[in-house]
Amino acid sequence: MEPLAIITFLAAVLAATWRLATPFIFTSLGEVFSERAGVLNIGLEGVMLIGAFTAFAVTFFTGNPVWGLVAAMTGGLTCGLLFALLTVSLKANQIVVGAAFNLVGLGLTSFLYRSVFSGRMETAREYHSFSPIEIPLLSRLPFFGEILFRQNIMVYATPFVVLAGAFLLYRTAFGLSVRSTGEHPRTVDSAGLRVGVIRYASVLIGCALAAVGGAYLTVAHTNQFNEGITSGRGFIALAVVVIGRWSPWGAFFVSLLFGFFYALQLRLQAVSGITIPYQFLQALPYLLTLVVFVTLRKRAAPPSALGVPYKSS
Amino acid sequence: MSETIIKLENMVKTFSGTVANRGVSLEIRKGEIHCLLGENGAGKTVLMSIVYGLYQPDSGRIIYRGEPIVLRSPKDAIKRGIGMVHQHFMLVPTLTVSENIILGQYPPWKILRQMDKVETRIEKLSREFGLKIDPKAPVHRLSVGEQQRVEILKALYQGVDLLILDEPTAVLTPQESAALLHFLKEMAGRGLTVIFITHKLEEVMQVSDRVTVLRDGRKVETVDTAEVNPRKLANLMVGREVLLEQPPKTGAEGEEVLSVKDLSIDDERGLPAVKGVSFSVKSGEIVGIAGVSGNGQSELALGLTGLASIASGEFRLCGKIANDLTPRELSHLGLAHVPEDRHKMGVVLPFSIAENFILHDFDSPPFAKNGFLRTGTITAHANEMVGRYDVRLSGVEQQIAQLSGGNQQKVVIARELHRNPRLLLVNEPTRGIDIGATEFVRRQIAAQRDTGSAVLLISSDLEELFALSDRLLIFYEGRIVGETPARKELIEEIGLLMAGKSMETNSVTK
Amino acid sequence: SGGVEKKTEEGVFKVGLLSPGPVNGQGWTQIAYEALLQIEQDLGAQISYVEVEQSPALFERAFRDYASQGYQMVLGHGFEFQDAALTVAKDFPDTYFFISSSKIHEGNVIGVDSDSSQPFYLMGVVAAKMGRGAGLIGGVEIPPITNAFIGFINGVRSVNPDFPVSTTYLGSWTDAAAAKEAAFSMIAEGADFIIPDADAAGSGVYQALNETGPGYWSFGIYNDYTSQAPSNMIGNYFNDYGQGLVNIARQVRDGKFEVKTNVEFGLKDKDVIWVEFEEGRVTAEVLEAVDQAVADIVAGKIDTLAPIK
Amino acid sequence: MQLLRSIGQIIVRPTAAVAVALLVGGILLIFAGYSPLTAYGVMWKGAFGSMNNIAETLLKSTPLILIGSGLAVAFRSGIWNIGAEGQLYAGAVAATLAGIIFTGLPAFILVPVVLVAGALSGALWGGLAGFLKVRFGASEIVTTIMLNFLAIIATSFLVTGPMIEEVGKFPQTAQIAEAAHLPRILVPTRLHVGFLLSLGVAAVTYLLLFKSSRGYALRTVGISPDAARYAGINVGRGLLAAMAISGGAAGLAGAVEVSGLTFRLYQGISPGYGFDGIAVALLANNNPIGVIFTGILFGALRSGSEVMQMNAQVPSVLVSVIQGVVLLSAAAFGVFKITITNKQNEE
Ligand SMILES: Nc1ncnc2c1ncn2[C@@H]1O[C@H](COP(=O)(O)OP(=O)(O)OP(=O)(O)O)[C@@H](O)[C@H]1O
Ligand SMILES: Nc1ncnc2c1ncn2[C@@H]1O[C@H](COP(=O)(O)OP(=O)(O)OP(=O)(O)O)[C@@H](O)[C@H]1O
Ligand SMILES: [Mg+2]
Ligand SMILES: [Mg+2]
Repeated sequence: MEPLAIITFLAAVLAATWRLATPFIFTSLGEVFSERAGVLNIGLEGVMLIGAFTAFAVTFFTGNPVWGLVAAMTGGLTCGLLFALLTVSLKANQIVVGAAFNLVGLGLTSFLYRSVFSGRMETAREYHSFSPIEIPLLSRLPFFGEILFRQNIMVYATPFVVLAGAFLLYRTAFGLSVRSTGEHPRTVDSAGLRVGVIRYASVLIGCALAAVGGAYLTVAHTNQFNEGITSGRGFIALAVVVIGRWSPWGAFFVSLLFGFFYALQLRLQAVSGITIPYQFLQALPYLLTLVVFVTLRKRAAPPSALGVPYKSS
Repeated sequence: MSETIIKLENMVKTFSGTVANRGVSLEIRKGEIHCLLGENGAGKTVLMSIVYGLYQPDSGRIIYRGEPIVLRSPKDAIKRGIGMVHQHFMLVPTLTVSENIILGQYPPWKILRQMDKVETRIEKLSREFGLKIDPKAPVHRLSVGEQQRVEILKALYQGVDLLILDEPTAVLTPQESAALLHFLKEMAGRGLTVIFITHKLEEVMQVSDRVTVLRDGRKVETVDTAEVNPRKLANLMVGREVLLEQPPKTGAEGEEVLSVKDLSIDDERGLPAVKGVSFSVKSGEIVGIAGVSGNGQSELALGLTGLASIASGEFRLCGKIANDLTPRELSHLGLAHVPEDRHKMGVVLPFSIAENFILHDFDSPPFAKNGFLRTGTITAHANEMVGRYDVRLSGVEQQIAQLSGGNQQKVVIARELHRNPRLLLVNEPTRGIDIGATEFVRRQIAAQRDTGSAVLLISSDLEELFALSDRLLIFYEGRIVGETPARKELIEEIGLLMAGKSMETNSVTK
Repeated sequence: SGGVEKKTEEGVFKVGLLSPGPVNGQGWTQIAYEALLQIEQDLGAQISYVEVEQSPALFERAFRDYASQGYQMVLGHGFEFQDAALTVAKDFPDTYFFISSSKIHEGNVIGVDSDSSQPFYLMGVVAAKMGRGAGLIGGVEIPPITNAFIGFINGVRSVNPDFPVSTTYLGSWTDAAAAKEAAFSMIAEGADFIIPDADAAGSGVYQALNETGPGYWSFGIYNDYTSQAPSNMIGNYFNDYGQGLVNIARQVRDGKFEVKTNVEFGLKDKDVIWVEFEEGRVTAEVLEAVDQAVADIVAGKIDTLAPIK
Repeated sequence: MQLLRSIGQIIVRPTAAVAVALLVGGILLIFAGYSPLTAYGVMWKGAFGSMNNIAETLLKSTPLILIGSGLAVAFRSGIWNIGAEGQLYAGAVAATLAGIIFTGLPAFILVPVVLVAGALSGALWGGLAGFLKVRFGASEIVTTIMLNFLAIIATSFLVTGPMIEEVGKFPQTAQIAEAAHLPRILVPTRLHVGFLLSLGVAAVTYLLLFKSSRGYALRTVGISPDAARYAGINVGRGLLAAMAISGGAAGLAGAVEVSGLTFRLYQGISPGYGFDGIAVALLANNNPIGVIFTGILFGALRSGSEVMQMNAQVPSVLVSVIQGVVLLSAAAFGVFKITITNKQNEE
């Protein structure tokens, strides 16, 4: 390809990268908080589904995606409350509860989708979602225009949300206590802070953001709900957190990395006359992410108390 | 200055089953240094944890500065100027000193923009009290002594009037301990009140104004230090006569069991920790390794037991080059190892006591037969051992986690000695355990020596080294900086060597 | 949907459906479900369906359960049900087992195939006449999809052998977001005709076109999807599988159904498969070409499934 | 003794959990306008109502018990294998290959060959994640998740490409040899020896974990790697073994599905057994004997729910909710003791 072609090719792929990465960014950022406080939530897939469904349902009835988003967060917070109640207060095994959330998330959303929308199948898919906002002039810029200035509001939001997250985690007393809780809860306890409260807060943040990540799929990236529409994104987000070394920006860039590989495979399939079996292209994101992860030079250790319920006397 | 700052009235605290405190009453005077003595499990830590608001008492009143108070959490205690330095440090290793110090000091929404302000204030404090520390350093990089300084600074930063220290000297050099005790005296002079938990009687004698002795959850007595001596205190604690000195060594030294040549070992971060040391241990002798913890002793122990790889040099066990042998092969060669941290290595906390006894031999007869565990034999063995080593427990099926540290240590000692090793490597065998247990453990080690084993004893407790060793090697920054006979009179030189004061390797002899 | 289990008295005409996925998913699984409902309406049959997920291990049992409950007609909606049907059919000679998109014809196991390659051929013709390039977005690579795409390409080639056509498989029937991005990728690759065959995920494609604006075209698949991208729909390919099955079911109910061969719906069955164009979206010339193609296909002059070289 | 205790523990609490779950499910049913009693009645009949239904229930339990037993070993050894689904696929592929290639062989040879092939390839696929952890310290949670996606995509490639059947050209492999089919044990039902095999595997893994010295070593590794090293146990080998064993069990499950039920390989041959298996193992508190019961419980819920959908038209997705709530309430009742990481909570 000659330079110009390459540039436009890249521009399109990178624009898609950002859109595809967005659900991972929200979800993994939330999980960073939860895990930094020592709570591992492998139920992200389920929480995302619940977020996706509530956002869809509310937007469908109110016709306003903003309400959908609010509803998704509420749904996420409810999940978080339940998750924290079980894993923090009742000290239940976090993997168990996470696994359960995945089951319930899929079952509940599918069941409700049918009970509530089975009649309205056709219409159910027609409501307004967040549509791309073209920033005047800027969006006309060559190369950058398409990537940076022709996205929907939730995509634009990601860097700012991550920035806020990083600030909260590294620059506030709350963040300090979160980071301490995941490493050495007893210390937090003896410093007069309430380990339980901090973990509740972090889990709530985690689930709320996961729900937003799911909602993005139904009220921003597309405007419909399908059973299991998250298609495993919750699990990828889980991996993203580890590869991103439990840091907000790490999660941000690893999400983009995965999004890039995914966009690339879709784009390569779209090139007419390509003969390699499409499954090879499909495998690309997972394979490359795995390779990147395994060959990482520096790999941070997980928070020492990750997954360990805290029993104070 | 006999005004009372805090008064405890029949404090009672029970944990599922175990009664930790059965109605303890105690008065602490403003500006005094008050020692708490007692065996493991006597209830010292729990009692103080209550004063610090970590635990809520089942019954009993706390009267602070004349008015009864309720401490729902350490926050309440800190607000009132009560600070505590815990036995197991309460520091977040991944955070910096200053982050650790301000943890919990500000409301959640507080923005920590001006860390530098905090840091200057900490520097000011550390200068004022002579507690040298770099506020920016991450805690996991600090030596144990430094970490303790951080703990104390934390209390000072919060502004304490009553400072509780739980076994603070268990991990310090004589110099560090001396410095700490001196510091405490000075602070007491300035009106700070100190409650000081320890197992070391001479410290009590040195520093305290009064002593309270606890025995299984009850107060035995509070006495003016001036009116007692160590033996008296020991009897109060244990409730019987204790021999503080070891019986003289019997039996002669034999052939070389362990010989170490130019041995170098790296720590887990890959930095050199042991730098070309050479020495040997003969059968029938106890060689003590003295040094501030963190000068390569731990790595030496790991290296000699096959748990860390040898960077260069070699060591022979019973004449066989052992550099690349696995822990298993080494123990078959006759090595037994009492590790430094029993909770991390020595025992498997969720396992039963019986299961812990077979940690090395779980797959060899008599405990295993063609691949299967023989529960009967295992239980029988455990019962015999706990009997012989007088481990206090309710049953060998009980989780070892529920035993006191002292009793956990007895299990480890029993397990290792039972192997009747050619070389016995013991690392901090009595750290944090009480006199009764200590006496017992030391006897066992000496006895093992007398039956002809070679013993390498690593300890940061000079008393212990003097009590047990035949000769001492002093470690400083991974090197042996001196060899001395194990005689108390030499404590000055030894202390200096441990602190790296005199660099040239010299043999002190008289 | 009433939750009460209907009594199974004698003489009730009972029809069961094995659905390979959520019955409310768009496209493939939905047409079978709607067919079932239509049979209930038109013939007053007692109907029942079961979603057997993508788990062939369960098919045999489902067939057996229906048959042993005296269902006269059971539809396995997908070629993958064939094995199981053949195994069970032996034991239940009185039950007809219909298998969607299969060409089987063995005793009481009959393949029912609606040949999508024919309508897709027509779309190919239109695309090649009107557009610059075409993109096909499939859910998973299975015969119903691949055949449809072969038909499309044959249609294209019949007009312009060099007309670029690219194909993308999502590996999912539900991931609308991926479908949408796939569509964007194709647009970026220069395609202006983008046609999904990916069930629920498919409408992601319509959204992509809707956002991109006029000048990019698609067809509704199996149903009318004009509303999802009003300015981009050239037309809709309707597949009234229900009507087709009703016709069969009526014969079965009246005992008039005798098996000559497997059932294959095509453009010849005008009440089952047809294509409608939106007003004024295609020129008379194109319409003419399409009608010609229809005539030739029905007359068997064109093999829409001719192997692509 | 320990066996009795564990069985008791396994039966009582989960029963209560199931009750709660059915209650929640019932509320949903009412909300959606179904009659819970009818629905559950049908569900019960569907699971246990007849010899055939019981057989079908056990058929569904079989892969769950196999996978659950394996995962119990992994989880007890402190390695979080989320990849049973992928390992099942790996097993199914290898088993199918064996069943297609070695057609000549007599049943008493071919059947074992097929099963071993499945177990081996599952063990390798799982072992890969174990290797990556031991060699590179790569978290198994990440690697097994990725390997799941890869195994499923690879299968899709094989059945649409190299391994696609000759006739029909449907994306599925040819049928495996008659001689590779597992013998049925309850004719006319489809119940096959795979079920007995799963019981056997559960028993063996139980003995391995709690009665053998190898199991002692694995459990030590799971609780405290440091103590394990000190005890002369090779931690790396332990983790590898644990991953290989759990992967092998999952692979065996794949082989059993192919040689017992489907007789060929399709895309999506598993409806998520690998993930249900995690729940099954955890619900049994990682005790293989308990896994037998929890496996049958989950199998019954699944097979009952299909009949419920068939005869009461209740969407079978409801079963996921019920299964999930079973886990949640079990968790709430404090069934689960072990913590996730190797670390103990410092005193
Ligand atoms: N969190 C706890 N849960 C249950 N029992 C406890 C707990 N903490 C202490 N105990 C029990 O209370 C008793 C007193 O413990 P405490 O820590 O006060 O002893 P101690 O005097 O500090 O011993 P040491 O000298 O070893 O520190 C012990 O028998 C111990 O088993
Ligand atoms: N949750 C608990 N259940 C039972 N006993 C406990 C618990 N927590 C602490 N203990 C016991 O309380 C006693 C005092 O605790 P502490 O931490 O002082 O241990 P220790 O006896 O001093 O030994 P070490 O100093 O090595 O920890 C110990 O015996 C410890 O085992
Ligand atoms: Mg204590
Ligand atoms: Mg202690």
